[in-house]
Amino acid sequence: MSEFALRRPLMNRRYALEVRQQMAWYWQALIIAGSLILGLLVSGTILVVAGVPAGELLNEFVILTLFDAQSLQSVLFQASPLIMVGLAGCLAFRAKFWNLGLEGQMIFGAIGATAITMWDIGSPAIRLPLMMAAAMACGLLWAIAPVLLRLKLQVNEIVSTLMLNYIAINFLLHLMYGAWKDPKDAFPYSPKYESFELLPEFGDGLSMSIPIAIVIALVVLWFINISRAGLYLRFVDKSPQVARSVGVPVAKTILLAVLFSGALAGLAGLMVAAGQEGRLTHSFYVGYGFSGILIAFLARNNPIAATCAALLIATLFVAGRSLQVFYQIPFAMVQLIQAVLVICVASSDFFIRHRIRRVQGGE
Amino acid sequence: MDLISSWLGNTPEFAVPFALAALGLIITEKSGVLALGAEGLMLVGAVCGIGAYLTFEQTAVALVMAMVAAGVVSLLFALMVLVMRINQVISGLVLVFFCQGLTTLTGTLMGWTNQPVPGLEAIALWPLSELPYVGRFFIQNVVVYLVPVIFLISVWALNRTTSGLRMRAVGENPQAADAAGIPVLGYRLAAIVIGSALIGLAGAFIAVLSTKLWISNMTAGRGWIAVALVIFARWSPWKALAGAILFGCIEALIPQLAASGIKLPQYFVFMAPYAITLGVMIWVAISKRDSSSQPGALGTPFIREERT
Amino acid sequence: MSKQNAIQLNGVSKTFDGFKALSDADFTARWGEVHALLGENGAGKSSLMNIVAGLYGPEGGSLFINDNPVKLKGPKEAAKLGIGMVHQHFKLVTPFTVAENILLNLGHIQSSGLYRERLRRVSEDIRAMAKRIGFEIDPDARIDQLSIAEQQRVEILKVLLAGARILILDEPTAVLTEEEAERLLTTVQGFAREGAAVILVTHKMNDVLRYADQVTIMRSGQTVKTVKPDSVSVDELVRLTVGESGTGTSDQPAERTPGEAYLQVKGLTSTGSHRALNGLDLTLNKGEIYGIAGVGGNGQSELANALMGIPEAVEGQMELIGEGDLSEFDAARRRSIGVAAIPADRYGAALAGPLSIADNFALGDIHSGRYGPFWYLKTRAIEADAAEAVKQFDVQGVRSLKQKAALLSGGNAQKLVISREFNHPPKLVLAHSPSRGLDVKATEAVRDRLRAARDDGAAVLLISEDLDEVMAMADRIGVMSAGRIVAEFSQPADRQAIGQAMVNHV
Amino acid sequence: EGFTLKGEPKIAMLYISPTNDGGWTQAFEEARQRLEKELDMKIQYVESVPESASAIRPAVERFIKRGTNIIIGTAFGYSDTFKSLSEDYPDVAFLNGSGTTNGPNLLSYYGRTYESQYLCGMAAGAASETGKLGFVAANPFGQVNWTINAYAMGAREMNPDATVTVVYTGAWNDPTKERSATKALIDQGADVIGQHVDTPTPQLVAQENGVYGTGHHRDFREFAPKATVCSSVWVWDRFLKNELEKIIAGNWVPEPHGALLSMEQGGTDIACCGPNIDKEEEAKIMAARDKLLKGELKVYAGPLKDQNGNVHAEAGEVVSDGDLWQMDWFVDGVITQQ
Ligand SMILES: Nc1ncnc2c1ncn2[C@@H]1O[C@H](COP(=O)(O)OP(=O)(O)OP(=O)(O)O)[C@@H](O)[C@H]1O
Ligand SMILES: Nc1ncnc2c1ncn2[C@@H]1O[C@H](COP(=O)(O)OP(=O)(O)OP(=O)(O)O)[C@@H](O)[C@H]1O
Ligand SMILES: [Mg+2]
Ligand SMILES: [Mg+2]
Repeated sequence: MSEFALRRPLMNRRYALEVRQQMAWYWQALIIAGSLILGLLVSGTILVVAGVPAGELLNEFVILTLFDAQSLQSVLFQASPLIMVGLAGCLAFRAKFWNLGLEGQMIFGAIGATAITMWDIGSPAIRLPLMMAAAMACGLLWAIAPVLLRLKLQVNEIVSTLMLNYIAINFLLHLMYGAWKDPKDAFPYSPKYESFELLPEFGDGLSMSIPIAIVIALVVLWFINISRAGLYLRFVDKSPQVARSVGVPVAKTILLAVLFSGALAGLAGLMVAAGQEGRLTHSFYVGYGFSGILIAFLARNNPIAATCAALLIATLFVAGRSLQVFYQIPFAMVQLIQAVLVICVASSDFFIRHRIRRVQGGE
Repeated sequence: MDLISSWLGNTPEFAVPFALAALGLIITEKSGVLALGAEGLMLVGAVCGIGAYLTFEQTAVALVMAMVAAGVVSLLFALMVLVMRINQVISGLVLVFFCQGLTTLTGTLMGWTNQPVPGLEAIALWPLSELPYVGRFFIQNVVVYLVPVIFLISVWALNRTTSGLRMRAVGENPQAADAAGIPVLGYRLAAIVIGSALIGLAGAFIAVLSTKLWISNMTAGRGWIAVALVIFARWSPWKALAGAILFGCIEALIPQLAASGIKLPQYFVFMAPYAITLGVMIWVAISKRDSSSQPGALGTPFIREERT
Repeated sequence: MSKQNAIQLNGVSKTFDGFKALSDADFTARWGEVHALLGENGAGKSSLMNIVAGLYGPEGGSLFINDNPVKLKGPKEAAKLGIGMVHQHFKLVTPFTVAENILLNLGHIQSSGLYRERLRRVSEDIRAMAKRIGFEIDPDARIDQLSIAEQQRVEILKVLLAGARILILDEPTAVLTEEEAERLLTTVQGFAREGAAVILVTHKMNDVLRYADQVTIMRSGQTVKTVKPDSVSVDELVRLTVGESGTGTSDQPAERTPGEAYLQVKGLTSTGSHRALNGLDLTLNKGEIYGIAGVGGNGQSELANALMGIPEAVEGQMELIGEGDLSEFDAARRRSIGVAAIPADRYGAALAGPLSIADNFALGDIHSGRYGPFWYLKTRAIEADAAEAVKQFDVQGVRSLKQKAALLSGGNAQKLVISREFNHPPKLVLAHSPSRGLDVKATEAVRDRLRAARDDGAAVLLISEDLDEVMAMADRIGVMSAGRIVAEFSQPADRQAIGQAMVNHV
Repeated sequence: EGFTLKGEPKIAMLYISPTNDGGWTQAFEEARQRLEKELDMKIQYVESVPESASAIRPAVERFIKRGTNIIIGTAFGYSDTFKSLSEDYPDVAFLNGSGTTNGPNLLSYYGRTYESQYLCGMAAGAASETGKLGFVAANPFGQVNWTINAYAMGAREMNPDATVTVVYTGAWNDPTKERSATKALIDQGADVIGQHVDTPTPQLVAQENGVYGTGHHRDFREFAPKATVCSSVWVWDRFLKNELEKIIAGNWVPEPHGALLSMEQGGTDIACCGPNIDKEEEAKIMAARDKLLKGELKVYAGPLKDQNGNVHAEAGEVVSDGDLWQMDWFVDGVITQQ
């Protein structure tokens, strides 16, 4: 045995990992903040390795992005649909439902809104509210099948929602290259929205979608923190088995949260179509689905934190464009950085929930 | 008749990536680790396969390096789920996301995008290859012929060796396995790496042998279909192989139908593989196959001193 | 020398998440003896033995095997040293066969040959060993097809075939009938006579008195004393374990006239392949406590689940007279009718450990609208009620109502459940092992609550594997065996007869 | 009256794909490199900018912020954003390849690809033994359909019985689907494969299977020398050099309806001819090219009927540009799912 120990001196000590039940909130906050900073440092290192001068990082990411009116506007412009998908993610994940179908629901939301414009439903004054309602309804409809399949037949929602994304994408292309192409030039996008079908701007070019996003964030906050559904969701999330035996309407709660999630994703679709593109295009949804999931995860499914995380990701997007423009760094870098941030923040959970203790063992 | 013959002839090329990826997932999941990262690991295998070919000009080297690369990247996943004990669903999703970014970046920075490679010669299995209708099924590259062998070896290793028994025990009841002195995390690590290497091979097959070049995100959802396949196959490798062939048939049929000039709403045809995946999942759920074939501890992390 | 020390533990301590499970415990067991380890729930018996088996790493103290100091890296090393433990909760891989489970456990023994060959050899060894110790087992049977007793035999074969010379059995008789227990203990006594060391963790004084050569008593993480069983009286043993003079059997309930029937169960049968419940009939009257006694694993949990609304595949009738069929009511509806449930598995069916005490408490009265309409949860009202209830039911260790329920100790968690369930006076109380894992004081508090409910006219169903508890509490006693009530007794009942009924029908 | 730059010209290009995509974007990249030499100035670029406002705007604004005053886009999906940018930045000149929007400082341009594809069709008809041609196309809309029809008409010029079977892949840049589409066409007996997708995959597959093909965007003999009999190639530098010089000179007046460039104006050309085309056939193709360059030959000149007998141009008439963009009909000889 001693011979063994000589060969592997590091194994002399034995460590035990144990689950920790509680940790003071300030320690938790410190650990999460620390991990976020670590994530940013790792990302910075990757960028420097990829060729961004270290001295320029701060400049590109912080000064030019956040302290420049125009860039800030870009960030906000980019942020509102991200907030929406982030909130949609929070809602579904609170109900332990892995809604990976945010993109599909976005697509259907935008299709619903565009249908209102294509068929000229309602007078100009109520057009936009109608479009919003249609977007939410269609996003919600696209979420019904997976949630019912999961509740009634235990069909894995990760796979079903993803498959529905691909179906939605092809349906969108079917419309874009078929009935809904722009009759003006037959290009694969819907006819331009009328001015009253666009999300209005206010102030200095700020889109209406920002205040809408903030209001919705507050509604979600109400839903999961103030309403009774919030209490139910906590049970469904933490101990589904107990929830069922103590009288929480588990199925209804999940259904409600997921449909709400789908509706918000639909609304995100409208925000891109009516707030950014001014029409339905064939690739408007790209990248939002994963970002929504990551935002929800970074935010620990908290709507206010999700709003902040969405702003962070939007900053990353805008700064990423700049890197692409001036350093020829592929935009995929942004995706990589997002993943790194999430890994770091997720790892912080480990230190919050566990303790490593030295115990006896070995020689 | 031409249609049937060329349809069957093209099926293996589509079926093999599904089969290999599903097998890799089954191996990982048998150890109790929920693996969702197939889409990402396939991309890693694909980009490394092409990169290695462009560097060494040896297909075999390319395939092996792709497996190694996927295995190495899977260490990150292992770190997340085994050491950090991060939720396995999130870890899988993040892995996909990470790999998409990483492979696009590598492919672009290294200039591997859109560089054609020659692939492998097809070998005819005479006299099977002379059969009417199905003959072309037996004119395939050597990796296609290796797939049944890989399956046989894997099934044998899982069910007919002590290591396989231990690995399955770890996936069913890690507490029991631990008490029996089996290194739970070690077996899980091995299962992750071996499974991921197979998934990497699936990706390399797509890039090096089938499409014969790399572009970013070229797996286009096939990794997720493999995840679904594992669920319908109820963690049985042979059923997964059958499912892979079924999906290969569907994918191979789509261009054949298009080329035959049959009028079909095109984008609905493109939906078909996904819609059928969904349909089969529902069918499996309705027909209520025994759910006990799922590894008992799938998705639950293990700590020795934790009370369960 | 045959009476050399097999195991010696000195000053062992172990902490779990800040909670000291073992502090400075000493323990010595010698070759050739059956050494009993006695102690209350939570005293640290299993923890101590898990340290010997290499599963837990101690923070301090030393371990000697055969008088040599050792430090265990893991269970494999313990097995190499000849230590084998049959755990309180079996460590078997259920979808595997007996032979596969045993093969798994032989990792430390060098072996060659093909897998099939090894499996065949193991099967032969199993048959041979089983015969030697006097029972039969099919090596190719799947674990999930075996009864609890058979599973335990597999566990014992597992450690024996792994070459264990130091045998640790953690509460082996808890799940066995008296007959089975007797056979098992005679067998292990035989091992000791052949020179092995056997450590027997148990709660049963009888086992200790009849089979043990030495007994060590543990209390709150420490070993209190080691004595020869024949040198002390039962009362003395009880006093040592509990720390005060044994409460013994409390006053037997007086004969009382039951009220009208309230719950009528007819032909309750499990629908699964394993007939845990098999045509169970039962009538429960208002104003009485009906106790269900029986050896564990005879369908008690299934019955409790079915009545409490915890998912369970059963068919049959569970009529709540005047209200309708219980099985058609979801948990929320049951609660509004006045059904209170105290499940055995507190954190599996009653309390969400990760959620706050207030959240857990709120569920009790959420549907009545007392805590606000759907769109607004009156957090203040919940907290006020919870604070009141915590005080009234004497739930200890509550630092804040926002604290996680998981942080409560077992007894206090149980009190929290009861405070919620009894928030409104219940009409029907379903209690499954309500005092399991509780200390004497908490147990008394819980029992008082149940009696008070009975006195207020509620129908109380008490399912418990602890015959003493049933005897002390119940007005009528039904004995459950093989999924049905096989005998019914009215107080004052003959304990002997009940015991007979419990084992005779297995 | 026209548009005049303030300050020194500084040019940047926005690509939709990576520069090494082998097709559309690489053609622009090659043009950019030639332009740098010819104009003797640096031209910046950024690749992989997707067709969404939230990606295009920050990229363009970053350029403008650092002094760029001529922005060249390369995707129809940039059209709307370029339009609004051109309004927000009236001092910056915008050009957008295959775009649809125009303005006082914004010009969309595209090539009459049907001219070069007509010639490729001729080459394909000449190279084919069976008269069965296959065509791998991205998505069914005007720009794509007009090349298909021209291809078929060109092929029938050389072989009146030729047919063109079309498979749409539903994507511009999906080699996996392009490969299976090409294989399926070859399986069905096609022996020359035309294409209107962005990667050289169809040519690679043609070469692997010992059949012929015609390329698009660039000279695909680089990838498949044994198979490629002809390629329709972009000659963007010819047009862009002209246009940039005009912008730099000042008083630039963009065409109000955009520039749809004929071969003569420097949109596309062909790289011809590869194997299996004899001297006589080559001469015939080159003669047609000459006529196109001189404007003597119009591909979409009447009389022109579609498969269902609907007349799209009477004799002596030419299909209008507006109708070209809308083209959703096919001439005889085209076999398609649509
Ligand atoms: N793995 C663990 N994690 C956290 N706490 C533990 C763990 N194991 C034991 N404990 C705690 O240590 C104490 C001693 O537990 P142990 O299981 O050793 O008691 P015991 O004497 O075997 O009781 P019982 O008679 O109920 O089996 C208990 O308070 C228990 O809560
Ligand atoms: N993870 C923990 N973190 C902090 N305190 C804890 C933790 N677990 C237990 N405690 C505290 O330690 C004390 C003892 O806990 P334990 O569960 O062992 O109680 P117990 O002795 O078994 O009591 P009971 O008889 O009521 O079950 C309790 O007061 C409890 O609040
Ligand atoms: Mg114990
Ligand atoms: Mg306790």
